Amino acid sequence: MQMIRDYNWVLSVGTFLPMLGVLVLLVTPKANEAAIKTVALLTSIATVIVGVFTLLNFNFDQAGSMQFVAQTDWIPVIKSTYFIGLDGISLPLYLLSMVVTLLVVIYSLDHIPSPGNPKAFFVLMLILQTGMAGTFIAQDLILFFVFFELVLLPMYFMIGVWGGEQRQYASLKFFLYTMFGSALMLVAFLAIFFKTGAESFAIPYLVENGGGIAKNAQVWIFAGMFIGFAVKVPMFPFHTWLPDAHTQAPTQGSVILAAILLKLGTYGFVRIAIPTLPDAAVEWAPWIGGLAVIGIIYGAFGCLAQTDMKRLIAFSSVAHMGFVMLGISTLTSFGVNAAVFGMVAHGLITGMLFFIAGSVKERYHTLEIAKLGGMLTQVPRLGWILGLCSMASLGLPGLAGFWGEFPAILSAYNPADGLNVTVYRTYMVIAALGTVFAAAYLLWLYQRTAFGTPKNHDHHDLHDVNTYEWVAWLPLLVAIVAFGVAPNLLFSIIDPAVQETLRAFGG
Amino acid sequence: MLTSQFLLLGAILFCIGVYGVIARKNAVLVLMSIELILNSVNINLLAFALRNGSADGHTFALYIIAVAAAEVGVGLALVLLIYRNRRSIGLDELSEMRG
Amino acid sequence: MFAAELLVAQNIGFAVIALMMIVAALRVVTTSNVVHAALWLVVVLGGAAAQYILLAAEFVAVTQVLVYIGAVMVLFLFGTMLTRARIGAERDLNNAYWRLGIPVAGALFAAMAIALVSSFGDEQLPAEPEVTSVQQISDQIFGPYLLPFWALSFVLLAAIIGAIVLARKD
Amino acid sequence: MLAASEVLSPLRDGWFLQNAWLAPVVPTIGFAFIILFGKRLPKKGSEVGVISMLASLVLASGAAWQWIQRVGDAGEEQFVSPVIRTWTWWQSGGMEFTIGQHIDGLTVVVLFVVAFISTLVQVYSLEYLRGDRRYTHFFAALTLFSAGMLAMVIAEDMILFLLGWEIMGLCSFMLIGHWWEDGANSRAALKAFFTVRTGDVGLLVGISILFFAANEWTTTNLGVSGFSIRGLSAWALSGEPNSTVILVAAIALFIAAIGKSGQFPLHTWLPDAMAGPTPVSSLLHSSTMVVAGVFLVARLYPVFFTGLDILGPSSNVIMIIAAITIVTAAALAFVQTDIKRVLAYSTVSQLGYMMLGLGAGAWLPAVFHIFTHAFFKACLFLSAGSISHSASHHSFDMKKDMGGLRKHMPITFAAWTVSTLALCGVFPFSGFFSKDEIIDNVGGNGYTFFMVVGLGGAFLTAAYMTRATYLTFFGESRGAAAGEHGGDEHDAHAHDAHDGDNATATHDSHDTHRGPHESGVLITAPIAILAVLAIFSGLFNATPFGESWEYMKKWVEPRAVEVISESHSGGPGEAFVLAVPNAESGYSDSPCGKETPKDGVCYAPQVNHAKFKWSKALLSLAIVFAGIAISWMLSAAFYGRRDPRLVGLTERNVIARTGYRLLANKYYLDRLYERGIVSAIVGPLARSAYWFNQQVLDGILHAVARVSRAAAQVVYRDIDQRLVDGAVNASADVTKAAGTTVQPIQSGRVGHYGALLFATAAVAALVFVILNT
Repeated sequence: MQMIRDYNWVLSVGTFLPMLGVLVLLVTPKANEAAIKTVALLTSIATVIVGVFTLLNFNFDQAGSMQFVAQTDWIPVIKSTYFIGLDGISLPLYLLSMVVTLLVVIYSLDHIPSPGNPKAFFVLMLILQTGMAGTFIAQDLILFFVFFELVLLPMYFMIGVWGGEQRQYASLKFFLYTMFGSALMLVAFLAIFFKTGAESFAIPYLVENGGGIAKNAQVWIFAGMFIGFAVKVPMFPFHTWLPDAHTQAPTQGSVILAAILLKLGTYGFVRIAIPTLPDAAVEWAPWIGGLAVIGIIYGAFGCLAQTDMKRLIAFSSVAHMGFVMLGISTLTSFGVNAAVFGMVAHGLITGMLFFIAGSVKERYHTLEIAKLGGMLTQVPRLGWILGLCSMASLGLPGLAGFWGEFPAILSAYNPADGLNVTVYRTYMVIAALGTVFAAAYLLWLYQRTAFGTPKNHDHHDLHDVNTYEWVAWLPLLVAIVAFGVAPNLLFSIIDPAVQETLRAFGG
Repeated sequence: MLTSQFLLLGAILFCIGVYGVIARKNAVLVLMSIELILNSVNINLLAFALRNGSADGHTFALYIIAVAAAEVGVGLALVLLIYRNRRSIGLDELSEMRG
Repeated sequence: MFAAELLVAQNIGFAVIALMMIVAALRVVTTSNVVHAALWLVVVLGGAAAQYILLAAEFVAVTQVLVYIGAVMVLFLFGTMLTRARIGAERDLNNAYWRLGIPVAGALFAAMAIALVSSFGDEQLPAEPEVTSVQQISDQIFGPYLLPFWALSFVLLAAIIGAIVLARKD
Repeated sequence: MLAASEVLSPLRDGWFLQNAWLAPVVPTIGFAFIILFGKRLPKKGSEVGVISMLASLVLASGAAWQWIQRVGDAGEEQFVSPVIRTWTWWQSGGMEFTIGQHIDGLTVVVLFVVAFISTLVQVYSLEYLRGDRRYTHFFAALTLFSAGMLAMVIAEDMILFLLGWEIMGLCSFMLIGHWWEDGANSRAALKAFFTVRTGDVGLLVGISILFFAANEWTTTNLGVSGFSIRGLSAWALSGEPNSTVILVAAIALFIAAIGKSGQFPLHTWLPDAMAGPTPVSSLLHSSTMVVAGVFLVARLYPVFFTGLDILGPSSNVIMIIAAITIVTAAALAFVQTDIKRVLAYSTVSQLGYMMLGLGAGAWLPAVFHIFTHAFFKACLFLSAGSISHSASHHSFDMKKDMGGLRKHMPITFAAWTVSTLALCGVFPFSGFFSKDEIIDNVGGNGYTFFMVVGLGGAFLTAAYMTRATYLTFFGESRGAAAGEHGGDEHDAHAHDAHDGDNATATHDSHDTHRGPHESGVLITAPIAILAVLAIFSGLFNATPFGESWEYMKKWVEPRAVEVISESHSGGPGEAFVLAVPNAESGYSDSPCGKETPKDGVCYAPQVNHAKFKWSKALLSLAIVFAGIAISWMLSAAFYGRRDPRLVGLTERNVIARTGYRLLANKYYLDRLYERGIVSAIVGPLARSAYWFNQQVLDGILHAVARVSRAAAQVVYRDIDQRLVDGAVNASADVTKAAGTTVQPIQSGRVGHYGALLFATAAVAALVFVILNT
């Protein structure tokens, strides 16, 4: 795959700009909240501007090849280089991370969760931004790992400090789960490094030479990566950290978690695990598919059992990421396209749902579905937005969710060569049933929260969606509709890159 | 003398230390186990230093001793603080995490 | 000839000390009395120092004795005194799930043992090890490893301050 | 014999045909407009809805007109190529997939019907829902629904089809649950959406199968993707497809059709859907949306034709399901006291007729029945709404609140009678021409048994409609119809009362003071128009009057001829010529029946039309009249004179009692679903819970929802929280992991996680030691 190296400073700038903001924040006095908020806002806006610049200079005819590539020595001792680049798969996620951070910052301007301390909050958020953006552009395993882990700590503190009642439990669980995964992932990285002759950690190099590794070795290495990424995704049965983390995290944390962090895992599969270890991927694919399908049904059941709105949304993530993983497990460009689209769509939709959950909590002081109700009469706009997002989330055609869901099901009908067709067709039918359950639990949620008569008569001070929320939400809502109506906006970028990635499987 | 004999000794000490970290409840004892681990590492370093005939190993051994000292200092200070707050240094009582 | 005997002596010495260390270490992690554990730890550390001498690292050995047995152990004992009113045996020093440690440690040891044996086998250490002089070490420290040295100094500084801050009564 | 040049001669297609795709777009914009600014507009957004519907009605009519011209150009034998325009929509794996319009006879008919009825219903709603608390949202949803239906109708590819299909489901959900304060309504809405969605699994699966089966063939031969309806039709008739694959695909799609068109056994949601406002019932649940399933079969007819071996010697699944539906639904209509439910069941059974026609190879009569049925059934529903609006104080209960209304509301009565006669299939009303044609052709294609079923259905239809008519308009006035107050207390549809009450209190009150009276012009005008069409729309394909009257056959039915090459007039990138393997110029007339076309491709299978005979027609007319007469006498005796021999028969006579019980419980179908599924999953618990559940409203949704929720509880509580989570914790707790999962969670011990990390490290180390040695 040939690389385009012009404008190769732009990615570094875009990634590390938030760090500059962090430095500025560190010197701003803690008392001066206005200044802090301004700095954070300006930083994220600047980041997004750089992102837009990247988008404008992105060569869409060459979406399949790495662009803005920069490569310099970093840690010569272990032959790890600072090697970054962007292609059609990374671009949407890279931009999504920037935009979501901006929107979250805007939302936080008047929603600082207790116990306050906006300075630390924004600092963590910006660090998080750097980590996320970096993960999506890293083309060197060590670099990838560094960014991947960099994301961990801020989120840990965000949950642990600004979280709900059981925050310590949730944050520690999240942290240790992910550490556990990362440990194996790192081992796997080292293994593949040595197995390919200890030449380089550069992903393109490993893609070239990874196929040469003996099959059983590949399978073991893939196992390491699989656990590392699967925990992050999260795939059944590594998902139990997710509901706790989501439920306990502050709204902003949940949004970033759902919109970006979960994508790190799936992105890892698409970018690293599958292209570098094709044989192992073929071995593992049926199992991944199976777990994905279990996740779909299982997540749906989890949702149906919930009494807490936020926890329900968290479980729905398990189901949706199941669709993404099902698409990936087919190892066909159809499926992986669907998966990448699904990542973006899920990021928009579920992020939006968590925003709504946060605002509901702020207004009703509870997320118990039983205690909610009649939102449409009390806060009609919020209610309608919730309706739109539920519809998008259950995969209504014409909204973004559909394009991640339907092609994934479609692709499961005939997976790549070497995969058992019967198994995958079974998966397809089960996944299709999963859409019914999705409809069930989302409409059920909607019916009980939005319809009916208000159950709470104590607060009459309920205000509908306010300006900050509008500003923070409109982009997401617009994107949900836009990508739903004109999916090619994304597919045309993703598709070439995906085909490039899957060359080992003949597209 | 064999290289491996020292390395194995290191390994044994290391594993005993690990066992201690896992099994012990009392914070001070956990710290001691960590000391065991550190020492096992030192033995390895010095064995390699002798094997390769270089002084790097010694240097690192010294560094490790110093770090260990610092670690024990801070660790015990923490233990004291916790004890003061909770009248107990059982690590499980420290756990906030009731599933 | 003489070297051979020396080697024999060394081997015997190693075996004895190693055995002693292992027993002591086991006691450290099994004894039901914190103070005893500390004292057993002294044995282990001393043994380690002896091993260092066998490994021709006098300076490190001396430092080990000074720092560990001199300072660290005292710290430990103080810690014990300050946190535990009564000295003596007590139960539930172990977690409910202490058994889990055994398989884990065992597996870990198995892995390392296999790796070590397979990679080093019966490779001999140099029979006539020349003792590393303090000067060599200092050249190392203040030469290539100066940066870590600084870092370390900061760590110590931070540790001291931290310890003071944490341990203050108010 | 036409020469290739003539085949290639471009057919006329004016602006309307080219831009028929605007028909769904305009209402979509209207919908957005209503949602955004509706509340601020003088008429609360209703005007936007009506205007946008009028616009698409104009577009549809124009398209219809120009299509007729196009057919006129094509002469007798030439295949009238559909007007197709496509734009790239999405791409994957290097393949590009298009969105676009596919305008042919079928499209034009349904397009016109949908636009027409939507417009009338919106006008009707102006009055019917005046002052409703969600007036604006109602019109928004109604407009969006029309947009979805129109989009589905003009769809060029299955994805757009699916899009329209799902949007309709959504709007149906919103509209059934329009008065969602009442829990029953939102439950009915959920039930409807959920049942249909269950069927949609079939649609998803079917589309997937067809795509992968056909894509290669279509791309090489026609240059279109495997989603394209045109491509699929040609592929299905090309002799290419593997019979099993296409069979499975056809059945999967048919399941979707069953769900949407309320065919047995998924029909249970449709009667409950009557919880929605009457205009909704008349638009979605009688004339348009529920037809979508039938439309799906008609649209992809070649697929079903080949897949299910239609016209083959044996009966196929479509016919069987349809036959069961006709009879069971018609029988159910007898025991209803709610006028809208009577109509709902009659809709189900009429949809059964359409399916029967399609299944038996009577494509044109079925489509024609869609056409006529839309008019008279919409008319019937609107009349029922008019009654409840102005006479029966918002009640739909025929026994309690109606009777003797013919004096009070002449227009409604006239319209109702006309449409009833049309529905019963009395000559010369429209129903006769379509329904009788279906029965006739079913027989003509050799399926005698199903013809008999059809006739039986006709008898039942006549009977239950007569009963409903008698109860409503004849006999003495009862309840609210007699001017009594407070029809609400015993009102099956309290929400209709809602709307009236907090709607126009004044209007409402003078209602009850003046007793029953005729409705306002905004209500009666649409009814009248529809009634007129109910009489005359049959003339569009009046087989009895000879060939010259068979307009539909000429305009709508795709000609089963082999197309060697066609030039496509039309928009961007439309002009294509098919490259068929051994296409030599010249025109061969191989019947596009079962065997592979020799030279070209076929877009439509060869179906044959039964010759009309007055003898057969008279037979069925006699049956219908018998039904009317018997039912009339029984009704008069039973409801009018309270004849002692009949009253209480169901208590005295065992057969009558059991039969009545069976019907009153809808054949215990819902309970069967629940019990079956429940016992499958949570067994005795749910069985005991639902043992005495005899109210008919409980449906499959509740079953599945409750069951899977119960299952979910178990899964979540025991497996997720204890087993999986527990496994993590118990791995840190070997002694207890063996123990029961009833243990409280032990998580959070630092040691656990330390152990985890070290253990992982150990395992990993071992693995790589093993790898490296």
